[in-house]
Amino acid sequence: MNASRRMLPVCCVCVSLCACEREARTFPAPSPPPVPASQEIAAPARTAPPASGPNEKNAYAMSEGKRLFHWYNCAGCHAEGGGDKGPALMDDVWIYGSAPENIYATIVEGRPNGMPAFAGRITPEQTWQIVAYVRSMSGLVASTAAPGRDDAIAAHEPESRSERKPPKDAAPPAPTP
Amino acid sequence: MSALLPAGPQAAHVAALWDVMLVVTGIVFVAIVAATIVAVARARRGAADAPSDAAGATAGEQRSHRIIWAAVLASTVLLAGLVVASAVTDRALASLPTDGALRITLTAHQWWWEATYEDGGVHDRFTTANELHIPVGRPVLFTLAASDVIHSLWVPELSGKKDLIPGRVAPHAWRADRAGTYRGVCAEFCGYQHAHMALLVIAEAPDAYAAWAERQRQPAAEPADDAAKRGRDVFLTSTCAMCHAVDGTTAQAQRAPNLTHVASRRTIAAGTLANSPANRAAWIADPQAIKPGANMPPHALRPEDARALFAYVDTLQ
Amino acid sequence: MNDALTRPDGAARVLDAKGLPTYAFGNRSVMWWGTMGLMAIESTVFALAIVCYFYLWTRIDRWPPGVPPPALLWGTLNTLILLVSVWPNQFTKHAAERRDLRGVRIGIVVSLAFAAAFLGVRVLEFSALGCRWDTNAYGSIVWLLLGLHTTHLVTDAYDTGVLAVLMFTGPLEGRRFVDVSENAFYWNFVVASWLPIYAVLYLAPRVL
Amino acid sequence: MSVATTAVTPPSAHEPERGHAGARIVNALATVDHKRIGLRFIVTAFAFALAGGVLSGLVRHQLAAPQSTFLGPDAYDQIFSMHGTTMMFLFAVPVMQGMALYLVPLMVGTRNIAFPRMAAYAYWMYLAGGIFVYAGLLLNIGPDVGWFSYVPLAGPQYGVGKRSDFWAQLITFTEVSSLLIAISVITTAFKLRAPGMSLDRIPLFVWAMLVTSFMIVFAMPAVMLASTELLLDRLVGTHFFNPSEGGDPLLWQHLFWFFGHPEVYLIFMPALGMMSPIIATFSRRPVVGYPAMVLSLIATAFLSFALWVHHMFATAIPELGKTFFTAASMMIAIPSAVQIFCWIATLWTGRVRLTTPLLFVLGFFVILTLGGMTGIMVASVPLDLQVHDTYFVVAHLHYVLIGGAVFPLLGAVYFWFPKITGRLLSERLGRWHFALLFVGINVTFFPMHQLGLDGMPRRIYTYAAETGWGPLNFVASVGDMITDVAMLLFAVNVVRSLWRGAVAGPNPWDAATLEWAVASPPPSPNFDEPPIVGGREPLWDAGGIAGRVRGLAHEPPEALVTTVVDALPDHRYALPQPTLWPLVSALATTALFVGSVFTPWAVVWGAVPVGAAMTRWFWPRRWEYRQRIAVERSP
Repeated sequence: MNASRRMLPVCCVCVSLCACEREARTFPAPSPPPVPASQEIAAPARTAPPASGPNEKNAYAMSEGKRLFHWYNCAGCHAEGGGDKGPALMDDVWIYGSAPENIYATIVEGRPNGMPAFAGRITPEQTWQIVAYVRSMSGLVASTAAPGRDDAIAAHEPESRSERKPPKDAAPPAPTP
Repeated sequence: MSALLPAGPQAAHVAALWDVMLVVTGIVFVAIVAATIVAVARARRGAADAPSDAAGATAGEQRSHRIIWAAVLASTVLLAGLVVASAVTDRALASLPTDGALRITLTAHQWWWEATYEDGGVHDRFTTANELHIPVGRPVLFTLAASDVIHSLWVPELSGKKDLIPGRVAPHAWRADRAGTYRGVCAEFCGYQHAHMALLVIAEAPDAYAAWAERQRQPAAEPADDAAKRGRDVFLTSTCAMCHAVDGTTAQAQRAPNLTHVASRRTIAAGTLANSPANRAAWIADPQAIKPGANMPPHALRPEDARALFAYVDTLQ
Repeated sequence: MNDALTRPDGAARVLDAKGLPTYAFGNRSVMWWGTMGLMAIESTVFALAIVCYFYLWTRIDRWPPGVPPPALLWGTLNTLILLVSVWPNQFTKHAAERRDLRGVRIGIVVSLAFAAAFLGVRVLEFSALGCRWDTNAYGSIVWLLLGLHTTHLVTDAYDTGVLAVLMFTGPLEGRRFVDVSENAFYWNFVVASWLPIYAVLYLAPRVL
Repeated sequence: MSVATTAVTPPSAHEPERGHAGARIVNALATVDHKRIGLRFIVTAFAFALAGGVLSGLVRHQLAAPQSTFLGPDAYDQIFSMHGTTMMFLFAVPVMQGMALYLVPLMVGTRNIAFPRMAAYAYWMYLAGGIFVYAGLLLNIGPDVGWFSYVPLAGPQYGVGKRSDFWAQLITFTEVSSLLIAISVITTAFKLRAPGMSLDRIPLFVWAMLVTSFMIVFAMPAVMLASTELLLDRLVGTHFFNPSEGGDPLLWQHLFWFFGHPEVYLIFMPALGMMSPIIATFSRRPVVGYPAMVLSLIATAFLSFALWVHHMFATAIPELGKTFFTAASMMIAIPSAVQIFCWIATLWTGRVRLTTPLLFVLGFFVILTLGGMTGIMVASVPLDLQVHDTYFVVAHLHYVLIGGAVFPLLGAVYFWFPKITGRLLSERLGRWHFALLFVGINVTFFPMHQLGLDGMPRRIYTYAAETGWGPLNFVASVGDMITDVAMLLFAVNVVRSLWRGAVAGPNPWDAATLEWAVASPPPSPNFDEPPIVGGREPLWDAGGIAGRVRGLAHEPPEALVTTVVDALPDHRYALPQPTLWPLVSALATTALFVGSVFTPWAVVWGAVPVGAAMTRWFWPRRWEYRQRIAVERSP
């Protein structure tokens, strides 16, 4: 009996922990300017990617990430994740790695063959939110926190329903001359 | 801001109906409360153990029944009258003449209003946000749509509210007969900043409206001094251009309010702050402090870039 | 009528309940009213779901949108099975009211067989709907209607199964026969409630 | 679950004996006595009302002054949504059903509710639902889109996280509970009445609860269907409310309000049922126009299903349709008017004794009538377009709900407290409670009419100073504090009277209905020898109690089943015995509901333990079977 008496508070704490993480609404505070003064304006900011944001389990962050994915027209090249000019994001093939830091670097610094650098154009918090959403497209995040369907034409199953696709890191294609 | 100080025919009809309703229901309320008080006051005080005359005098019973029937009949007649009054007001509201109306497509977003004026030809169209100038005496015909959740347009002095529902387009018409600034609100709970989603309607003389509209149609003026020029470059190369549009520049994103003439508006952030350089700077620096949950992130600019940006925004008259 | 209970001389009357039976069939029994309550609730749910179906129909000009109407084969076959299943069901009901245990046992086993049949066909029905629940609003309401009725088929089959086991093994008393009779009454409701759903799902898109 | 399998030796039908603590707990968990379950409903509902009151205190504190930073938007949204959800689903309906569970069997002269085990299951489901949603609130998963949770804000795209799922699942919990109680009350009122209690001798409280139960049976399914569709939209990607794929956000509003308006009437109806016995008792005469009262209840019930679109006047619905609903919304005032006139006539021609229950009834006459007047105003389409979703409507709904339901309920608590506990509540504290509450309610909610007309929309977490809404909001917040003091007085009165209240005999008020014919608190099988009823006021009429029914066994406890119209004796019905299985089934169902919020497969796998528990609940036990077979007589 005492085993279950100890178990009860433990599982209450872990339930509340994961619930708190999933449900927290953190509205971004102004962050200090990352770029030293001497740099001229438009140069892409060489920023060391901070540790992965807590977004993997946070529903609000991924929901914002999904909104920004459409607001910043990522769908223009990646479609709804199925891929178009840009590579597919909901499959298991990752050209530059599937870890949050890799995706963060891809967004901030851009990639050859057309991926623009969004440094300075998307704030770090928003970038982490987009990273979390991109990972949720292939089921790499907690499904209870992943976003549901959109009030839009259903392009694919909601992210919360997509099963986990273990990422295969393929070699990056040779840059075209 | 009161539904009882109408500045247009629509609100006036309803204010008239309100007076009728207030009088009729007031009389009925006083009558019922008075009847209750008198009934309790005059009824013979029953001692605790007084035996109950269950049978009750039949004569008195008949009289009670007749009085009750009379009262019910009176209530029914009054209610029928109120239904007629309501229907008459409804008809009056529906018969607002809308020929020569000013057409505006109003789209509600999470937590601001986008207005596209379709007054005249296609090239006369212009888009503004959170502030409507309308000519006095000329009807305004809205086409209401919502881009995300359900909102509700309500300017008490001008007209009753109308919901903006995603997936539907609803017509709505009113007319301002008195010049003035009328504050409207979103009346349907729509998320974190439902409280700060106001709308300013400025009814002014037709020529003043025409001048304003003409100014709105012009693209943004070329910034004069170099601080403003540098500010424009900052605007175009940082987070601002990802969502905002300024006509006459390459920034054409439609996700956030059109800023071509933002400095000329009376308020910013959907009626939350009075429009002044200081308020604009405070809002741009940290919008989440003023409207927590709004979709505008705080900027990550260096202080001198920020100052240049503020200087540029000041030129967007 | 109720004055018959008060004696003319007004003296306090004593009613000896010892002589009264301890169970009864049909709407005399309390169980009937409980079952009727559940049926009222479920028929309201079915009716409202059908109203949703037609409400969504008004929102779209071409119905069903982008998918063919459900294939007629399995739905119609299942309707026949359900209708025929009323026969063993009624047989069980009358046997129960006669408290004929052997008749009840035979009837209830045959009813279970029918239950297995229509549950099996129902699985095929789902596959022949021609759309998924998340294809569009039409797919959602079709799956909801069929799912709701299927839940009732499953619970009804399960109840009949439990009663069958009880009839063969459990302690038997009068009120158990009342339970069998009420279960048959509920079974008829499940069949009856399928008819409008069948008409809405299978016939309406073709006919209206 | 080792505890459950040990065969529970049945406590004697009378007071559970004072065994050691463990046995008493098991008896408490296994009880099927309608009085204990009813009392649990009432006490739990008042506990949730306290929680809802605390939440309303936070709301009023936040709105007391402009630009207050006491609460952010996220916290405020959860608090006002939980206030509404708690008061509507966790307080109003359950407390009325608790009163019905307690009083209806006593008033119709039978020994227990028709399906007592189902009532026990319903209580556990209600309790589990309340704990589930309040655990959510504490874990930051409280519903945050209002008590009617409009889509698409509550939809999968804008309703972030699991908050709207918790709200929708709470609906499933509370609706299952109230539907089952409704069926029990209907069956009791129709089939278990004392012999001689024909339809025209049923007490008005029982009529009110009967009509309320029918409204529940036909209204609640609408919200269950709506919340199921919302859960499916959010979890498995269906498109009921997705405008881009053929769905429609207005479908939610139609479904919800088709339930929503009958919901507020089925909260108001039991209060009408409580008013009649109080007025009759303290006017020393029966209520005038019994048939008119009963027909008004039935008319209100039918009309309440034809009004729901008056919540949607501001949406894009054809104008002609709205005018029909204006007419229907105004016509429903007539049956209520009939009842109010009959009550006033009763007071007029009776000998009035001003006790606390009657004071609360008089409070009803003032506050409900004012709420009814504003109700007639918002029934009119053009006027509603000006005041819909503003604080004018907040004032109207609080006047009608507090004046129409809470005042009669508090009057009923003062009236039946002696019957339930055997001790009278203090009259002095009662009068202070009434006076402070009457003032507090009016000071809190009357200014809101003006705020609404001044343009203050509903559900705003703050407002600017220049809107001019500050002073009246401050007055409302002060009124809320007065209300808190009043309810504190009520709590003191209840707690103090449990020990030091004057001992009340079987009939302290010399009332007329059968529950006053038994001791206070009533023994477990209510009536050793159920009465034969000879008149509409059994304890007042000369031949009121025309005889006794003997021969109903105690082991197993039996009730007399009578015919529906004339209550002629029909057969004996062995009442179900105490058992833990309803509790076990409720736990299994709770696991299924909570699991289905996180994964749809929980519905499939959760059904197995639920099916097993309910089969075990149904399966007859040897000692019960032996008892019943001994006394069995076939028809």
